[in-house]
Amino acid sequence: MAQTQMNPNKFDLIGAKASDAERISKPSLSFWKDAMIRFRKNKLAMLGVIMLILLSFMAIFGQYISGHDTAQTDLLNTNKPPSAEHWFGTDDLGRDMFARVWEGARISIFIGLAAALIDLVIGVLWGGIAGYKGGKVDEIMMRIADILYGIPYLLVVILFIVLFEKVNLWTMIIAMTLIGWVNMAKIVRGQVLQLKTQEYVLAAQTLGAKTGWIMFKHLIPNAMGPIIVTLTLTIPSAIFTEAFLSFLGLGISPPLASWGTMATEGVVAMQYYPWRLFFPAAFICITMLSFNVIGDGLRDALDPKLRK
Amino acid sequence: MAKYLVKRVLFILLSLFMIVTATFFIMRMAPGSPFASEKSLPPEIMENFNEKYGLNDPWYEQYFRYLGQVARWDFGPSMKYKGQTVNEIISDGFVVSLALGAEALLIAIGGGILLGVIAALRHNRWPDYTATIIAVLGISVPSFILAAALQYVLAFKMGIFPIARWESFTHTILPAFALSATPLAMIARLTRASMLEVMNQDYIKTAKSKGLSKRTITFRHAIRNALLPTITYIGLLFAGIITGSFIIENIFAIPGLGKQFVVSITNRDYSVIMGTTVFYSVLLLFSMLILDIIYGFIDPRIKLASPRKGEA
Amino acid sequence: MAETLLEIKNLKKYFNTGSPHEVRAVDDVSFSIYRGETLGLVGESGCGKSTTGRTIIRLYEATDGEIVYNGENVRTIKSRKKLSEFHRKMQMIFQDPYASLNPRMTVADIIAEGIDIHGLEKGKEARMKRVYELLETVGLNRDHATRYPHEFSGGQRQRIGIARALAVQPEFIIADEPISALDVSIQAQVVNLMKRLQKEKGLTYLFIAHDLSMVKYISDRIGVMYFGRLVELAPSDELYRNPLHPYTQALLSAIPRPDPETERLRRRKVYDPSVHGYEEGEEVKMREVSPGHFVYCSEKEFASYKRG
Amino acid sequence: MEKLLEVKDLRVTFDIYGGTVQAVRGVTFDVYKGETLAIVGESGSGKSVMTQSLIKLIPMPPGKITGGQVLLEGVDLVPKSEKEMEKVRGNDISMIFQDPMTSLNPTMKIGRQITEVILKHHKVSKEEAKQRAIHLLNLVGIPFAERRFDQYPHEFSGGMRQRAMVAIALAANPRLLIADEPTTALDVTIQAQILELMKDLQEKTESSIIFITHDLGVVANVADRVAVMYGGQIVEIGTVDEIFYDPRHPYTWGLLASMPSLDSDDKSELAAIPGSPPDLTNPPKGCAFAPRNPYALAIDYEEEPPMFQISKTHFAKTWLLHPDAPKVEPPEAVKNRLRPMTQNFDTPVLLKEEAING
Amino acid sequence: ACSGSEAEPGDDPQTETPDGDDEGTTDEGSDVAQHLRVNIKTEPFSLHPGLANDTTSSSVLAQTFEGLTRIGQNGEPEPAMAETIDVNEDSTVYTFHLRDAKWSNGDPVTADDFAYAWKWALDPANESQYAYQLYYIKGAAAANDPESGASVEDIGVKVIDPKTLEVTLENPTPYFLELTAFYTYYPIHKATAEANPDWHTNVGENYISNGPFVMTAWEHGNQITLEKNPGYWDAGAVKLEKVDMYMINEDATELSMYQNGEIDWAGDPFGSVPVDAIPSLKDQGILNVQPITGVYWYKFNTEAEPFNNENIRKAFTYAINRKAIVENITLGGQVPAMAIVPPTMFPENEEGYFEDNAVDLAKEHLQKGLEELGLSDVSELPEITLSYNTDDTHAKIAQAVQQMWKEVLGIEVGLENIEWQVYIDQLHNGDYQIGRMGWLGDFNDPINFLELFRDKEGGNNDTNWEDPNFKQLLLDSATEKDAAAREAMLKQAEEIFMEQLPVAPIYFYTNVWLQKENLKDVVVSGLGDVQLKWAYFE
Ligand SMILES: Nc1ncnc2c1ncn2[C@@H]1O[C@H](COP(=O)(O)OP(=O)(O)OP(=O)(O)O)[C@@H](O)[C@H]1O
Ligand SMILES: Nc1ncnc2c1ncn2[C@@H]1O[C@H](COP(=O)(O)OP(=O)(O)OP(=O)(O)O)[C@@H](O)[C@H]1O
Ligand SMILES: [Mg+2]
Ligand SMILES: [Mg+2]
Repeated sequence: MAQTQMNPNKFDLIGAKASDAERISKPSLSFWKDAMIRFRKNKLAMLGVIMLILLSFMAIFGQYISGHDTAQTDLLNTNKPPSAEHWFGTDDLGRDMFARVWEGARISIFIGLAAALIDLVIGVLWGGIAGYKGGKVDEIMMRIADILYGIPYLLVVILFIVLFEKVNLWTMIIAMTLIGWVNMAKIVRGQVLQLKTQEYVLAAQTLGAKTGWIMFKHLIPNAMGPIIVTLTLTIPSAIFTEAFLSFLGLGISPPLASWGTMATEGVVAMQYYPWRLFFPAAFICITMLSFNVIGDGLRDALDPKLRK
Repeated sequence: MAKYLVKRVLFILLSLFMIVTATFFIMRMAPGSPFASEKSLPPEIMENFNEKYGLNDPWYEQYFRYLGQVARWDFGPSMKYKGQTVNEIISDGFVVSLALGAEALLIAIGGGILLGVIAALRHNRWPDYTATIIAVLGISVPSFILAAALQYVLAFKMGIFPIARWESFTHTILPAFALSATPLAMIARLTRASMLEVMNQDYIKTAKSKGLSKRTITFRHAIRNALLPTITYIGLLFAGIITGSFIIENIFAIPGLGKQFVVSITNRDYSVIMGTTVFYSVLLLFSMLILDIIYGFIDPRIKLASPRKGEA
Repeated sequence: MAETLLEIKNLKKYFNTGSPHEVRAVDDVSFSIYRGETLGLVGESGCGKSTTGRTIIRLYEATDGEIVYNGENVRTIKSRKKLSEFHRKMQMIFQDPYASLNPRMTVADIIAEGIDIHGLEKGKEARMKRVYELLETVGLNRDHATRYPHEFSGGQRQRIGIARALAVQPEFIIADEPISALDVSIQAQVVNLMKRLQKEKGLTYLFIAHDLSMVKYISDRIGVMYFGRLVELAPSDELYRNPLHPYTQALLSAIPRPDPETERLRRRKVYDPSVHGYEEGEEVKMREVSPGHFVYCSEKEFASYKRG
Repeated sequence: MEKLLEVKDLRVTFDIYGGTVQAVRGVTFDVYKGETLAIVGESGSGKSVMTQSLIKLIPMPPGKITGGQVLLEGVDLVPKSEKEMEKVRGNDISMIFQDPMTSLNPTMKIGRQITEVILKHHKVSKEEAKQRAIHLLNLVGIPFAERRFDQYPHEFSGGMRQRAMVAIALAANPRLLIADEPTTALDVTIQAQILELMKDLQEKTESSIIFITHDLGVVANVADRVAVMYGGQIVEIGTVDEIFYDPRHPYTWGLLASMPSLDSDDKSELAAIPGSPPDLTNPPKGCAFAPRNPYALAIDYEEEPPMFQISKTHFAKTWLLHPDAPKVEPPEAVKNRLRPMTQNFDTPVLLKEEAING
Repeated sequence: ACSGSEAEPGDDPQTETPDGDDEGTTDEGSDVAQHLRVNIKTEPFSLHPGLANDTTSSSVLAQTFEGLTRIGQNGEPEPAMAETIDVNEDSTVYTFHLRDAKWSNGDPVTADDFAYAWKWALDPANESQYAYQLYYIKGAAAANDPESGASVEDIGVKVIDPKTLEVTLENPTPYFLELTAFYTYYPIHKATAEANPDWHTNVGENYISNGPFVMTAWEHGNQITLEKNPGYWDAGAVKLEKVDMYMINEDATELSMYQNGEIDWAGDPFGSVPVDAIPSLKDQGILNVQPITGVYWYKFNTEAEPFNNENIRKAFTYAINRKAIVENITLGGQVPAMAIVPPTMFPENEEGYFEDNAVDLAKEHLQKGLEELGLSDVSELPEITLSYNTDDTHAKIAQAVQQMWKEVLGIEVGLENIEWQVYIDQLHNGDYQIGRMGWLGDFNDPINFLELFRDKEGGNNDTNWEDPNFKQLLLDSATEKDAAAREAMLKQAEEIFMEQLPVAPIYFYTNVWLQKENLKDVVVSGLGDVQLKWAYFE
């Protein structure tokens, strides 16, 4: 290859191209952009996102689409199979299942989101402070968390639901988050323990940064991956717990209906009016599935080990 | 080691004390009475009950008496089931739940690890996708729907299994399977993730460079290390799978502790509720302890003397 | 010599005090650093070099001893203002170019961290101007300000770390193995930069490393640590020409030279702590063998060192 | 000398998001029996990938050997199946990795980690294997080997772990030992011990060693021959003296010049190599080193330089050796090193790709 | 007593002579296994007759024990442990002459065993929840009250000799012989019980009973097994060899098991049939429906706004379309209730006191009511909540009714479901506005339904409603000996009640069940309890 005719000025000494030496040719990629790119490659997770977007859209607008009121009973049209009039059929009070499924979506997803958010706030603060402060503070805070961890989760939820005379959305959410946050706190603490010895945290300390600065600038942003993953898994677990409580008869009051209460009623009717189980159950599954695959996808996308 | 155990047990006792206290006061505050009945009872009869269960004493007396009872591992009589003690109810129910739980646990652990390992070894090939789909489905289908569906299809329509009840081994198959679905899926996912991680470790490269076969590497080097995170989950699962069996026990009419607990809640049978809560907590706390000890055996790096190190 | 900038007196840092795992990471170490000089600190891994540095900059609370900076005992500073000033005067450059930059922050934010914490520049523009200046000082260009650490090579990252330290206009910098993790070819970039900065800004360095050739090149004086103690302290040429402490000798003899012929001839000495044969009650301390050359020794050894 | 290993035009790529990393871009060299070949080069230049692909240890996918041959005593390893490779690994060629902390299985006793290699490749009883392992542990200088045999890696110090790694690598008497930065994580004193140990063992077992490092001091200490890698290619290869006393490639110059000398008190500025390593997803046209090369010629930006032979054993891949190239002075620090090499050809000879290292 | 939740007692009494089905011996040779499997849903609270207080316990005890009387196949009480019964002039003293019956351990059943059992239940130390079932006996109420200082020894029960028991009542009680068939009145084997206070907690040699069956297995929470009692005095009439009682909580599971042949009976009164299954079962023509003496109603708290207003109550009551509810929601052949005493007692109540779904009337009354309250519009009404205890059917009815009220009256009513044990408390404390409840007759007499509302403070009134005329009529009826006159008085009382409507009746209960075709002669009384004494498989 070198045997092409030699143009003498080809051998001029021109030296390093200084400007090239420090050039970065690739486009700038923030951590999040980079993670997004990797996330988007995960087809299953993207499918989950699309499903969730659809579900959220339907949760907001779905109940108005069919033109039936969610609470409108029609005793002459009970338990009708899906038809042009009632796309998902009717329930045992003749209500339009389509409208109700989306009303249920609203409630179930709301419970999931609210529980997850509360877990997030308490868990991140608790775990963050314990992990960062270390020593006695950590000891005490984590002992408290350990004690809560020592109580079976469902038991506590049930006990607290029982404590409130009336079950509504909020009592249910409170019961779920009462010890639900411990998990988040543990994860955040573990992360913070690792992160706080990182040299960039030390660097901030030598710059005289205060605790709050370090927490919000360094620790929490870097723990965000596991936090988000935990979050995406908390949501389906809250939806699941709600369904479970409904099954035990501790669910929210009619005429409000969540997917959990509808599926619970549906289970009984399964043999005779399968659509009453099928729709809520299918949407529970799809939602859980979506959150789970998104969680997995995020875990992969956010995992620094897979980077570079 | 001995010192560590003493420390852990002391902490368990402290936790229990808190749990007992919390439960006690929650139950004090909870509305509804176990004696309330449709026919309102003459006040004198209500009075008898309150007297008998000491509900008229000042709260602190009741509280300390209860602490004493728990210390003696005697949860007193059931408030609803005349003549049965809470201890009897718990032990009757627990035997059944334990059997069911153990069976489900075996299925979950065996199946989950198998699935997880296969998925990891065939990463991004069809066995991986299949295993992943099974795992995701297992997590996505609520157990009561799964249980009802299994019951309907396999027992009712096809008649392969009995529909419900706790009699022979065939009666246990469906509930154990339904109960194990979620944990199985979780274990499969965990195992897969940690297998993948372990397979990327330097020491696996070392093992490969020794010329070991893929099988040897997987079984001798990878699985043991990959199981460490799974074991943490299994420890929590042990107590969880028993509490999680409320629904399964209900659907399959199995006289286990989970069902007892739910019944006691609806009955407001306070002594049973408290007893069961304490019992479950003991179970969970000790299973976490045992887990840590097992962990110490499997992972030689973990010295039991420093309990906080192991977690993250 | 010039004025003393920093004086360390009997500094001790023990970890896990009171537990069976007590580690005496730094055990009764005393030395001074003069304004404008570079003091090198060498020793094998785990001998307490980093701990010394971190204790001086107050990342660790000293167990005992005094750290006198500019005539003021740093350990007793209480006033916020003083503390903040201290944090600006003394800065640190870290070992791991991958761990010392927060992966979720842009280079501009990393460099400006000290500026933000201390509110040194008013307004966005002034801040960015300063960032650009700093980037140029360390040989990077403006375009890099919006990029993320993972887009840089190790040497570039290390220079970003230096820029961050420079942002608060420190007078004293502790460099904890700033080049150990870098390629040979890149090490020179960083060392040259540090030397240049020292000249331009009159900086004082505590340069920690275990690569003795680099330490010798950059330092005016060198201290050798062994198991938490300073065993020898001397001007750098003196130390290489005339190592007295047997550990220093062993250390020097173990370094492979990039010269095949020397290597073929080099004989390694092995340090055996029992050669000292210290007797019960014998006072072992730092003694000045020749002007500026201190050795940790007993009276007897002192005598023989002086002779030899 | 007899050739043990011949590597011919080896090419390795990794498929990653956004492109293909050309980690090894046509590497050719030989390893003779009983010699130590050191490979130096900066981080990311492909040292590990190249050596690991010799026994196909790179993860495949995403890695792929896209071309070339690896002849072990004339037998090409590239087309071999995984199963067949099992017989080669550990037995013919074994490997020591950089980080002794992570290269040992934390949950398996040291002894077993050694005996499993022996049992895999030799027909011996467990007891014999154990005796052999203990012997090896003694050999690599681990005291109380019997007791250590039953300990776990975490009970070993870093230096001891690296010794254990050496013992594992030597367990099956391999003919070629690849040591990938075996001492980078260690202290100089321990490094010196490990280096002495390896030289010692090499003498006893007459095996060949490929020694990867970026510490030129270590190279000077252990190597018989040295290969310098840059950007996935070998840019210069020769005997240790040739590389240290008569380097020809500007990158080698840069390396040698950037280190201060311990033995001189010269405090003038170091000759740093400016800039950062090339991006191998997008290898530059021409010479990969050109953008950082103060001696770059115009053609360096256009055309990849060919290999020139300077002596029977010395090769360099730079246009500077072309007869038309201007004569340039190496940096001061390098000039001080230069010595006349008696075996050198009169003028560098341009080589056809395949013929390197005849 | 009661209303369809967990905790319901069943009970009754009566008299009769053994009759018609003594022919039993004929089918002895048939090869059908006389083995009945039923579902009793839950663990019985207690199998001590003095402690039991629920239908589940009753379904077991009714087979294993026997009182002085037993409700016969025709629904009337017939002599059982008693061979003959003498009643005095004013129906206040009953003398029971026991037959030669044996306990399951062979000991004879004596008058002492009855006296012991009753006194045991009344002894406050024993905390019998149903001791009040014995309050008809002279001095019983006082004896049960620890404050009164009265002794159980002083009650009107006298053991004349081992075979003769004399019982003196507080008031003439026309239905007393129905009561003596109720489980609180069962005898207890005195010697064993005294020696062994825990005799009743488990199966075994201490669990001694005197009924047609003996309990041979009791796995708590799982299953109870009964076997024919060979020593039973009327053993010839008993054909079932074995009865397995399973405890399966889920209706759907119960039904599936029935359909799969794993049990022989599904639904009331042991278990229940899932409502969703009813239409299909009806279509298959295998559903059995039988009215029972019970009524489902919504109680108004007549002291809480706005239900202190009679017209408002009327408006809410009339606006309900009961037919729609029973035909589309409950589905079990229930009868719309426009009265409170079930038609099994007052047949004319099938019609009731007003028209079902009287929309216009409801609106009229609403208008009137609003005026009386000084409100111009329904929007000015206070917030109204309908409470019910957690249960699918209750929830459905509540939602349907909510909708009806909204449509007819234009009033938005909130719903609130509360768990039974809490709900009951709240209702008894008057802590509600509209509350679902129901009542199942304790014995076969209208008084049982009317009496509830006699006193404002009456434990089961809950509505805080009281009316002097109503009260007087009930008091008078207690001493009225002429049955027809008494009935007229009660009828009149009901009229008063229905005029003021402190409750809105919804429907009269039915029992709905499936049973194996070849299962015969399971006797379910109008009160809803069940006897297997005569049951057999063909
Ligand atoms: N936070 C800590 N807790 C407990 N021990 C510590 C801690 N930090 C350091 N040590 C111990 O103190 C000793 C000195 O550690 P240090 O990091 O100062 O060594 P070093 O000389 O910097 O070593 P290296 O060259 O590896 O960086 C070591 O034995 C180390 O294990
Ligand atoms: N699994 C992989 N996937 C993608 N790219 C890889 C992979 N392994 C190595 N590479 C790339 O191959 C190139 C060569 O890497 P290699 O590890 O061989 O460098 P090295 O010379 O050993 O460096 P060091 O001195 O840091 O060990 C690098 O650009 C690296 O990013
Ligand atoms: Mg250090
Ligand atoms: Mg490498």
